Amino acid sequence: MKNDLTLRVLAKLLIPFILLFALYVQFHGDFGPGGGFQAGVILAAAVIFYALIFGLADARKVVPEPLVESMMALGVLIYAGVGVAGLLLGGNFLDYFVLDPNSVHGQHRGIFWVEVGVATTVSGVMLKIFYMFVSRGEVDE
Amino acid sequence: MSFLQHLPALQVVVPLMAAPLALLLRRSNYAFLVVLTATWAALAISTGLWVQVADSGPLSYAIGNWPAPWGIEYRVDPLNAFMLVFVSGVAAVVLPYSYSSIQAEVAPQQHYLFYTMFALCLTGLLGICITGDAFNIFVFLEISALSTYVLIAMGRDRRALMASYQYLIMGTIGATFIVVGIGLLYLMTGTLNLADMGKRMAEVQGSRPVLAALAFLTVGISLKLALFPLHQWLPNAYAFAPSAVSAFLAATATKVAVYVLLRFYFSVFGQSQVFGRLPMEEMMLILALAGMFAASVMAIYQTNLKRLFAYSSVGQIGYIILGLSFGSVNGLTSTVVHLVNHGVTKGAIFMLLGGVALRMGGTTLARVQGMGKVMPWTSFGILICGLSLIGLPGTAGFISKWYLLLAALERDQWWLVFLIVLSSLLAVLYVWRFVEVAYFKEPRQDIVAVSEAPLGLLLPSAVLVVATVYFGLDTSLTVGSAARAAEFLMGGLR
Amino acid sequence: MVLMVVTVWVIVRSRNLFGIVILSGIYSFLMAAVLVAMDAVDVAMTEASVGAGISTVLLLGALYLCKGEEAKPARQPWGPLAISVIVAGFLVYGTLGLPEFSDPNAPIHGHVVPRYLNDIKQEVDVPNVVTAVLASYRGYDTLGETTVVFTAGAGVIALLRKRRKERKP
Amino acid sequence: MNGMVNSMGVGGHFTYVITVFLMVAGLFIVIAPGNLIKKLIGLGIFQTSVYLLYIAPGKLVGGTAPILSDAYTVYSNPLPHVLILTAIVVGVATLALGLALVVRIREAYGCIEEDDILALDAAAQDSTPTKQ
Repeated sequence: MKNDLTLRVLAKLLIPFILLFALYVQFHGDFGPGGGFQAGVILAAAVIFYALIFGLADARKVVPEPLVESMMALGVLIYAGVGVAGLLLGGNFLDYFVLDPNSVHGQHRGIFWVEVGVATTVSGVMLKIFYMFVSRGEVDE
Repeated sequence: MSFLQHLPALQVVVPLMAAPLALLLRRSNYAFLVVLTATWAALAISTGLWVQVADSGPLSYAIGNWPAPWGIEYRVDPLNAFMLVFVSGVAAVVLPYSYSSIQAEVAPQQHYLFYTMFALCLTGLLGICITGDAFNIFVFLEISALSTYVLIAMGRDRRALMASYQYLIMGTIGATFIVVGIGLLYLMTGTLNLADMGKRMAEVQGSRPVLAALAFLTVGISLKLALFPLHQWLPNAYAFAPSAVSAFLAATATKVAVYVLLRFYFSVFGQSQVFGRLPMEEMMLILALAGMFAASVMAIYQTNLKRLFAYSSVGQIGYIILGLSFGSVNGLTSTVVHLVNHGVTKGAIFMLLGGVALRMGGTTLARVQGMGKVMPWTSFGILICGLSLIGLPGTAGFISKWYLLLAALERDQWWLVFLIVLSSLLAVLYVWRFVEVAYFKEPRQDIVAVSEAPLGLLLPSAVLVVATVYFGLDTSLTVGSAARAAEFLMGGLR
Repeated sequence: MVLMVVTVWVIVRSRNLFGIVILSGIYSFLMAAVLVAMDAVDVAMTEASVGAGISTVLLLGALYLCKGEEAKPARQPWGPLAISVIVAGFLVYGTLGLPEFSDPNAPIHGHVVPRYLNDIKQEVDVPNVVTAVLASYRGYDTLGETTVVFTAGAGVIALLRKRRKERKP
Repeated sequence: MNGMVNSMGVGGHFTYVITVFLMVAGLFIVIAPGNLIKKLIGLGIFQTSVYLLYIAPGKLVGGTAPILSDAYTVYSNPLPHVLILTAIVVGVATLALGLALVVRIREAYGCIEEDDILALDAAAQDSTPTKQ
């Protein structure tokens, strides 16, 4: 499968669109269905797709494991960080009203960053789990 | 002032943020320091909250500044303030212990993951205790549960894996039952806030979905707290987990589940509904007694000390539920006191057993022969805690049994008094199994050279052993808080 | 929904693990379809991607690692069957007292939720109410949820990372 | 989808009946002793069926998905959707962890049948002293 030219070209063409779709789901979540979690899943799926076609080693080069592991942690920290920012600006924990002089804009800003945090953790975890399962198989063979 | 105002949020957020930080740092020493700081900070915060509540009554904290039924509310009252201090206190003692104990039990490259999981488990348990929102309980329950499965699976024996799997299955069934219960309550009341639910309960009191919700929550939580006969996951989980994990779980996990049960019974359903509409009282009484006797008998027949004391835990949970089933202030006081006293005692035992496993290569009765000679301090500690399990005066266990007996006497149920005393005799038997082997047998030839457990293990364990004795002598802290909590629970509903 | 019942029935009876995995994927798709019919588009989207997507991939991966093909038939299913039936009894008992399907006067439509639907424009101004409630009103739950995902990720690392020394049986 | 039409016609509790059946079937798979992977799938079905219990009562006939626009006035209840989103995520997290455990169990025991593993454990306990 790794050497199938058609597949490789197709994948090269498709993956940017999948990534674009993930971004769309991420940022369009305010207006239609979707949000950080779904976007994170799609993002991870794009990389998994890449790994299936080009092999795990290539995927690891594009998205190295330490990066994936850090993403897992960073997402949670971003989310909790938004909460702490609310605290520092004089509000309650996870208080988005104080993030901007205009409280509605504050809400938008809060939701935006929170969703970024969710997407980061989710895509990191999904990818990591995929890597772990695959590399476990390599030992067995 | 503003800082103190945010303590409820910080209580959970500090350990929550420590977990990803520990993962990012990767170096086990840094991870340990981060989690240690967070754990001790959590203890300081919970103490602060406890003082605030004692001074000025229950606190409420609106997360995201959304008022209660719309947003998620944190609510601290005498009961959960006490629970928070207890849980974070045990964590603050067990974590330094784990630094030494996992050196031998967990592969070095896993250490930072161990600390990450420990922080998450603590986050989950604290989150369950402090939240005033039904669904939020479920979310944090899962955080603590998932991290617990991993912690158990880190044990060296391959049976740890199977124990963890079985706990995962049972735990998830329990959690799903709880979700069904919460869902039914939500459908009937339209709210997820516990206090709001309690208020709106009046309109739907005694309706079928509410009673079904009561049943589902009871079964789900009983799975989590290992009420006999839903305890099957517990002995293996405690026996094969790394010793720091056994100690932390034995001291806190089932106790927090009991707290959730109390919360739902008294703050949401209301006492009259729980004990009036269904034969709940009788059912809990029977299960509690069955647990006390069956599990104690099982404990007597174990050949491994860890399993012996794990079964003893199931039996002791019987006492806790027995107190609850009385539905009186004294009964509840004994429940809450025994939560803490038993938690401290069992935590100490499992920590000491960790030292035993390290030095003597196992905790089977055959292996620990003559332990009193080669590890005098450790043996003495276990002996004291054993006496507390029996309920000898001067130990913490006596205090809880005393209130339990008072509660039974209030109702003139002499046969119950008799049964409680009888079950204590069973405890004498299983503790005697340990004493006999440790003090009246010669050490095995191959392990004569064994020395006392390292200080890193011994000192933290000693803290809990001393606490076991201290809580048996000076009861103002434990019984005082527990009585206040019990009165609060009963008074809140009349 | 009837199709879902059929699918689950086959899963209960079947012993072929590969088949079961595929069927559970189909089950998730059916579930997603039902959820769309019930206006839960966000949930449906997640269920389709998670239930039919990720879960199936994970299950296939695990199946490959375990090389298990056939599940043995359960030996004595009567005890569990009895428990299941008792649970069913409780559920039927409970659900019979619930408000009728699509009853606008049910408590869940009258309490709490109206504020989300009515005031969201002034307070948050995000058209997708689910997103607003998820990320703002009940944002703390979502922080917990993210932490659950993180826990699972870190847990899988802890369980599956290769070790220098193999575990002794 | 045909079932959905029925559910509105047959009466208010059809969805609940289906939910109960799915739940109980899932629960049965989980608690009956058997293959470890199959049990996890059963656990998934058990959890998934709960989604219906939450979502179905939130639906209002004639209502629409809770995405505000000027064209509609009746929306289905968004709160259960939020809760179930969380529940789905928790479910998949549990599944991932469970499968990782199964993989490890398979490596340690060489099989993934509950009965066989318990038999192996019992045998080990009889022959050699428990090694901690």
